[in-house]
Amino acid sequence: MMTAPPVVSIKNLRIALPKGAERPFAVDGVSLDLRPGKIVCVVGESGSGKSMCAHALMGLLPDTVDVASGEIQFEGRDLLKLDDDGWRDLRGRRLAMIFQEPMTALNPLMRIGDQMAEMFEAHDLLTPKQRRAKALSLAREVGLPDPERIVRAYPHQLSGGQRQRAMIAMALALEPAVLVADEPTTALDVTTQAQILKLIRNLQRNRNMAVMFITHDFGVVADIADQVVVLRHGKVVEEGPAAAVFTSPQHDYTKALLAAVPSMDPPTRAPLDDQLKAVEVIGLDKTYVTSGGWFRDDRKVDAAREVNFSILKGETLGLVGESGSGKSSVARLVMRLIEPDRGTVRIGETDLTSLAGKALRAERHRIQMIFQDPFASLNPRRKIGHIIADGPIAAGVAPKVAFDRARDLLGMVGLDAGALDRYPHEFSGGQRQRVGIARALALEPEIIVADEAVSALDVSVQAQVLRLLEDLKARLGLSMLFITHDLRVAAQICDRIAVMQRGAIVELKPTAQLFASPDHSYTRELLAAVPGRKERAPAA
Amino acid sequence: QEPKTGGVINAVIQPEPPGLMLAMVQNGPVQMVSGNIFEGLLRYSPKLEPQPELAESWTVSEDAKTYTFKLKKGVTWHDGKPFTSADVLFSVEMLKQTHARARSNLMQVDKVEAPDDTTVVFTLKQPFGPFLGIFEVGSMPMVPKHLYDGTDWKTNAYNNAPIGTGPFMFKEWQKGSFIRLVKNPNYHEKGKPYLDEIYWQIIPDAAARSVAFETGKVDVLPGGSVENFDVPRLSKLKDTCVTGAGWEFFSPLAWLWLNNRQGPTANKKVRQAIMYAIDRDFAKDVIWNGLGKVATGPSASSIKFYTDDVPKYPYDPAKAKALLKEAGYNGEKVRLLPLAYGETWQRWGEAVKQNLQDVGMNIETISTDVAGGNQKISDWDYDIAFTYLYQYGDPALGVGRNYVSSAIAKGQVFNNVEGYSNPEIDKLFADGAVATPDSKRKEIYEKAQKILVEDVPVAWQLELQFPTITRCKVKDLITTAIGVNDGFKDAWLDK
Amino acid sequence: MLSFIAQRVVKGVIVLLAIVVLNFFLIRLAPGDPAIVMAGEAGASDQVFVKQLREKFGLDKPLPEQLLIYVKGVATLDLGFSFRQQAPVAKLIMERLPATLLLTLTAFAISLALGILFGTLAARFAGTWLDTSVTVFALIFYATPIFWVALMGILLFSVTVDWLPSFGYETVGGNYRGFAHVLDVAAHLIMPAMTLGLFFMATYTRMTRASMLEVKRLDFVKTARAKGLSDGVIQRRHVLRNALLPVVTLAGVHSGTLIGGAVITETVFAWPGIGRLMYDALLQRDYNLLLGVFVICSAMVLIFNLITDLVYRLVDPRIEFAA
Amino acid sequence: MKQFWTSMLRNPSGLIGLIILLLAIAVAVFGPLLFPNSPWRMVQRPFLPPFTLSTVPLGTDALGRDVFAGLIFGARVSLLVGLVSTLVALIVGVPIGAIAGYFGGKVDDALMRFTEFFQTIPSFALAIVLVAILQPSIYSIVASIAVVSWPPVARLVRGEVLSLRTREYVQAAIVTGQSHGWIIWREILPNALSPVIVLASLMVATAILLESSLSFLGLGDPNLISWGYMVGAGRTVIRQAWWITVFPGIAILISVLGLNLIGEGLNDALNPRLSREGR
Ligand SMILES: Nc1ncnc2c1ncn2[C@@H]1O[C@H](COP(=O)(O)OP(=O)(O)OP(=O)(O)O)[C@@H](O)[C@H]1O
Ligand SMILES: Nc1ncnc2c1ncn2[C@@H]1O[C@H](COP(=O)(O)OP(=O)(O)OP(=O)(O)O)[C@@H](O)[C@H]1O
Ligand SMILES: [Mg+2]
Ligand SMILES: [Mg+2]
Repeated sequence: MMTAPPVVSIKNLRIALPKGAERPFAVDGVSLDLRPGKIVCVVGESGSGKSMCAHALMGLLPDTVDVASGEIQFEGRDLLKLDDDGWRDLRGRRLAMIFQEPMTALNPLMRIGDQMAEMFEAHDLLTPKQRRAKALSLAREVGLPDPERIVRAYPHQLSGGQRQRAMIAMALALEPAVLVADEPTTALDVTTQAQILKLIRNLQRNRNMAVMFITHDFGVVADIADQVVVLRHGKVVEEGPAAAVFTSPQHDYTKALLAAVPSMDPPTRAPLDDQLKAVEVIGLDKTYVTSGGWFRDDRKVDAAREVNFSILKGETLGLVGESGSGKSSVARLVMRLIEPDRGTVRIGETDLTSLAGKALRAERHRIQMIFQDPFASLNPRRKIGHIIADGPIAAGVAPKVAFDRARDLLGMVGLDAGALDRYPHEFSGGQRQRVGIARALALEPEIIVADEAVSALDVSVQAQVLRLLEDLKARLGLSMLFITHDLRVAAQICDRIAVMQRGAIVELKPTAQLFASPDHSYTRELLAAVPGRKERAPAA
Repeated sequence: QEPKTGGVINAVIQPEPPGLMLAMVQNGPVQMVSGNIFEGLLRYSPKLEPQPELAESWTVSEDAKTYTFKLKKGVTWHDGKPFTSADVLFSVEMLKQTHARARSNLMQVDKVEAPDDTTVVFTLKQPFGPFLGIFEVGSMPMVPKHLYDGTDWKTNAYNNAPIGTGPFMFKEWQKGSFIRLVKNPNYHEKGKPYLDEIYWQIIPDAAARSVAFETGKVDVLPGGSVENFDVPRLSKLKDTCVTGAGWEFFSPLAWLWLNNRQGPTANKKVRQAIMYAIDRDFAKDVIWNGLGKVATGPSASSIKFYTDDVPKYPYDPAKAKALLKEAGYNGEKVRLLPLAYGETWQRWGEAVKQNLQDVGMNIETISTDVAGGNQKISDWDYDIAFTYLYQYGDPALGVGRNYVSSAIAKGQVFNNVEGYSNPEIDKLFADGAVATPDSKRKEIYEKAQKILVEDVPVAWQLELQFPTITRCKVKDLITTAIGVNDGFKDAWLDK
Repeated sequence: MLSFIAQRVVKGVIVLLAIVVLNFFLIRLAPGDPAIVMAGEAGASDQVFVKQLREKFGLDKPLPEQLLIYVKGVATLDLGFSFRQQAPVAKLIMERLPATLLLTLTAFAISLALGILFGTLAARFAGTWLDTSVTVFALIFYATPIFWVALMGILLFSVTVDWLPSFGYETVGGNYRGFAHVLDVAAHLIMPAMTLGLFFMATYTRMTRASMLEVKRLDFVKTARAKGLSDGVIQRRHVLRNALLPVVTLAGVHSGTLIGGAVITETVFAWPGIGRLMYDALLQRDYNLLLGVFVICSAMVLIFNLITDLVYRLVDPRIEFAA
Repeated sequence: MKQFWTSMLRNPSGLIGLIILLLAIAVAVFGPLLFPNSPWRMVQRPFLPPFTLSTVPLGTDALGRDVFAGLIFGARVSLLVGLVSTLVALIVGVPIGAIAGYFGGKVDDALMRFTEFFQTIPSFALAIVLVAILQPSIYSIVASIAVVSWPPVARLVRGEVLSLRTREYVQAAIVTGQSHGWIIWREILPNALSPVIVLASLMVATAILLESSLSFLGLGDPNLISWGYMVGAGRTVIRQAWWITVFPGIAILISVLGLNLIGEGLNDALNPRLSREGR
């Protein structure tokens, strides 16, 4: 196939950050071309400048940053020299964009159809009636169910996937030459993500659009990219056709990134059958009831239905399932952060569900938790030392002893002792997650519950933390309930995996067995939706 | 000058009257408005001489115990029914139950009879010197028997649209806004009244009231409707006339109740010290803008049998200090209760407090609203409290009640609140009320005044004057001893 | 929607009942006795007379019995009888209510309209001199006591230039009819409504400004810009509408303060509303009237709140009337 | 903390507000030392215009009292009422809000009904009645201002706590076995503080205004001079003696303005997210 001339050609783009930012340029000398009918994937860690490139191309850079140099050629002119009217004319009509968060990218007070029709209105096209008709046909084209109803609905009445479809419909309304998609699937479930990726791919092919697709997920890259551009600290470190980048990455950074992507092949694990049960969960039920007030029906969500499982000493049980399936709820039930409607949680011989108040507090140290968000899980106003030592002190350990132990723990998770007197904001995400692990270990628990403990981290950091967890678990003989929506991660760390759907565990098997021969259709669906499965990243 | 007929007057009324049925409520504003609607048997000249109103003439028997009134003929109520002696008898009965002052005034009356439609005879239990002084409209308004007899007075519909015999008839009351009265075309004095309408404007804020006058929105500011500080400025406006007349019957006298029962003020020396400590000329000149007079004793100078031949208490802080020392006062807390009647009174309270502090008294001001203050006074729960009272022309009506021991009773804000008790004074006032002739009364009352001023049961301050401010085109507004309260029947507009 | 209103009404009634009980005891705790106040005004008083009055008012009965009688009355929409004013409380209040409603609603409209206008301007030009001056302008009215602004207004507009009447609701004796009457009332309304409105304007200005800046950062505004919409449309349709939601909520909460603020405004401008009626009633210990005013004011607040909630729900589709 | 001060000081409105507040506090604390005489003392002839005599630079009032001395002593009362009533309102409102937000459910429901109840009664009217009932004194004024101003605090704190309660670090504190009191006190409140501080600065301003309004209606403490009292006392003579009301009026205006500017500054410094993007 002949390479067509580029529609957009970014040359030597350099975007300056305001004074005091972590580095002087958000984007530093980036050049890349977008060609009709091709998808260029821009990948890189968080903060590497991916979004800045995209926003520069749309003329939507925040006021606080400036383009220092470079040009963006589009249809024979330099976009960076456009005035406001020039931009307004191009945006939407020739250049369109899809954002990461389908929840917030739509105006909550406007009907979907009206927001679609605005696309035409902005460029003075068609009559209001025609616009509405067009909105309807667009809704149909992106595969929204029951389009007549959907165009009259408000954003909150749609699911995340539906909203993202609506966004895509909007972006495509005026048949733009270029589509910019900034992590359009990151907020979605694997299954939904797979559908949206397919939709974008199809539409782009039919219309011969040039697409700039931003993601940090190599699986996604593997699925859809024609061209790959790898960014690091605002600079392009590697660029080339997708196949080439995957099979023979040139730059060390790219190699490291690829290496950090967990494989879908579970490693072989020694069986643990002869161990005692560390945790036993029997018949847990939990229904959330949102009170509707006196004259209204209550809203009910079954977050856990007849959940049964047990974890052996030294075992890691994975809990997977799509968003909203009840994983976190089960974790909280096990932790007694919320009260079950029915059922028992037993730790060793102790029935945790029968305890309350002081007695419960006294037993809590036996089961500890690692949280998802490294930012939200540490109190911003307490020093690391306190964050780690508070638990033991509350349990009656002398402060001095507790702080000494905190220092040891920091060493154990790979942080130096100076961290004790610092505040959380002085640490990176990966480091904070280590602090969170140290806090959980401080109470010398028997079991650790990790709820999406690595989901918020970049792949490279994620790999380190996973290694750390494995290592600690082995050294301290812990059991672990590991919750994730990422099957690749689950494959690497879990002895057994439980699959949840709508509050119920539909399948529970040793990891290798689950991947090799899934029984339940939902499990199969999940496995199929994991991005980058076909191409299979060459990794460890 | 010949009166001219026609025209509308806008006057200020403050505060808004709670009702207009004079027989049921009698505070200042009610009297002011209803004095146009209702009438009494008599009026009083500025010299406090009785003059005919509903009664054409009257005679007093030899033994001074029988008073016979001849009623005016052809007087009708606003609804056209004739006014007769039956109405008078009914009014007396009703007022005894609804009108506290009338009730005590009528205590002396043995029986009232009506030999015919136009004659009423009052028979007293014993002679009562000031008896002819209780018949003005505020003290004894005439009530229409045919509308009130046999009804529940307090819920009678006519309370809200009163019917009287007066020169003006009630027309409209927009609560919070204005009260409108219109000319009574069938008024019993031919040719009167001259005015077509009166609007009583309700303006709650003192500053707003003076602005209303200044901008020509109202023509009459009855006494007390603007703060004293504003009087000099308003009087200087062009086309503005000011008069202090029309208060002779009331002769308001201001003093400080001193609690004679307990605390430092129970000591006569302390009470005298208080008299010396207070700069009353300052109060008159600065706080009352030079209006009024420094009081010399329990009686205002316009009241019958007044004398200034009494001990004097000039402003003398040194003497006050000495007296306090003698009395053994050493800094006990003394509670001062000012009167919550507006800025002037508040300033006055502050000045008195400062005066007393200057001689070494430890004063704490207790602030309350009118209701709270009245409660404290009536519970005798105060040390020093401001008040001012009307004197009603005769020591037997307005003076004695404040000092005789028979008038000590908890639960009231007037009469002998201070708890002063002196058998000699009790006897003097008892004798004075029934003595005849006037020369004898004079002797008795002068003696009483001397004793009282020596004892200082209360600290007399000022004879107050409440100037009435009008546009000069308003003529003959004030012709009697109760001034604006006697209705606008003589008033006319010089256009 | 109907069931939503019904639910709110029931809740409101309970709150009102609680208010009645609380205020009943609160007011009775106050020193001062209406019988003595009235007796005092009669120019003399003796105990027999005061006792008569107390009996007449029902003040001689034990407190719980008085409360019971009152609550029973309120339940049948009978707010009792004001002995001082010789009229049913409900009637007295109804005479004054329209004036207060006119005043507060106008003030409310003024404050909201100006506040949103200025807030929008300030947000649009945030960081510039215009933003600063608008904010300071609004703040000055907020920082100046209401009575002070009122006095200055009277001095300036009534005394110095004589453009506007300084007191009252209409020209007494003016006998205006039809449109002339409306104009007359409007002329009287301007100053009180402005005084009250300007005070509350500052809050809305700041709220609108902050909210606009907050909304501007949201993703959907970026979406709107990516569509190529003009700035004006984005501001109006996307930013302002969303930014107004918290302002609406605030406005509902504010209604209580607004009605309270009317006490002073009504006093200074002789506006015949219930704020003043309340103050007079308090001074005279006219218990029934005072309680009645409290109940009505609280009911007004509840109604204001309900209306803002309804408006909120109409504007914001995310909140539904029924599940 | 240091960061907070630098951002506060770099913020023009916060800086101006801070300067005003410090000045006012300095006047309130040290002013009376320079004026040993009581501000109630009648020192000169009444209605002396300002700038005529150097001993009474701002003139005298209706009784010949020094307006300047009144202003100085008034600062003490006005600020005291503002600060103390805000403090009391915080002491009442913060625990109620924190408990309601933290425990949720029935506790929350009951406490919020209670709060709503206080918000339903028109606040100024309630304040008037309370002062009248308790008899005007500095205590009753502080108490009634506090009574009408705590509900917004409770609501704000509840809202903050409600959202903080679900933060992961709070859950972490729960699972490490810490007590409720400790969690509220150590983990939640410090993080809920910044909006409360902003609100508090505005409440001080509102309280000063409320006090002045009460004084205006004659419901001030009769033994203490305050700015509101001065304005109220001078308003009837505003036509012939403007200075009696104008100076205390300006004092109120400036302090309330200053406190509002501080609020604005605090808001910017404590919630930098909002102010950063001034577009
Ligand atoms: N509005 C802004 N003002 C100042 N700096 C910003 C702004 N937005 C982003 N930055 C900085 O610019 C750099 C690049 O950010 P950008 O959003 O392009 O990263 P990204 O690669 O999209 O990251 P992510 O995967 O987290 O979305 C980062 O260092 C970031 O801190
Ligand atoms: N406190 C709550 N009140 C009411 N409903 C809730 C509450 N918490 C969770 N839910 C609902 O319960 C269901 C299960 O939620 P849960 O957080 O356990 O899912 P999850 O599997 O952890 O999802 P995710 O992958 O998005 O974290 C969801 O539908 C959610 O909306
Ligand atoms: Mg990004
Ligand atoms: Mg979850």
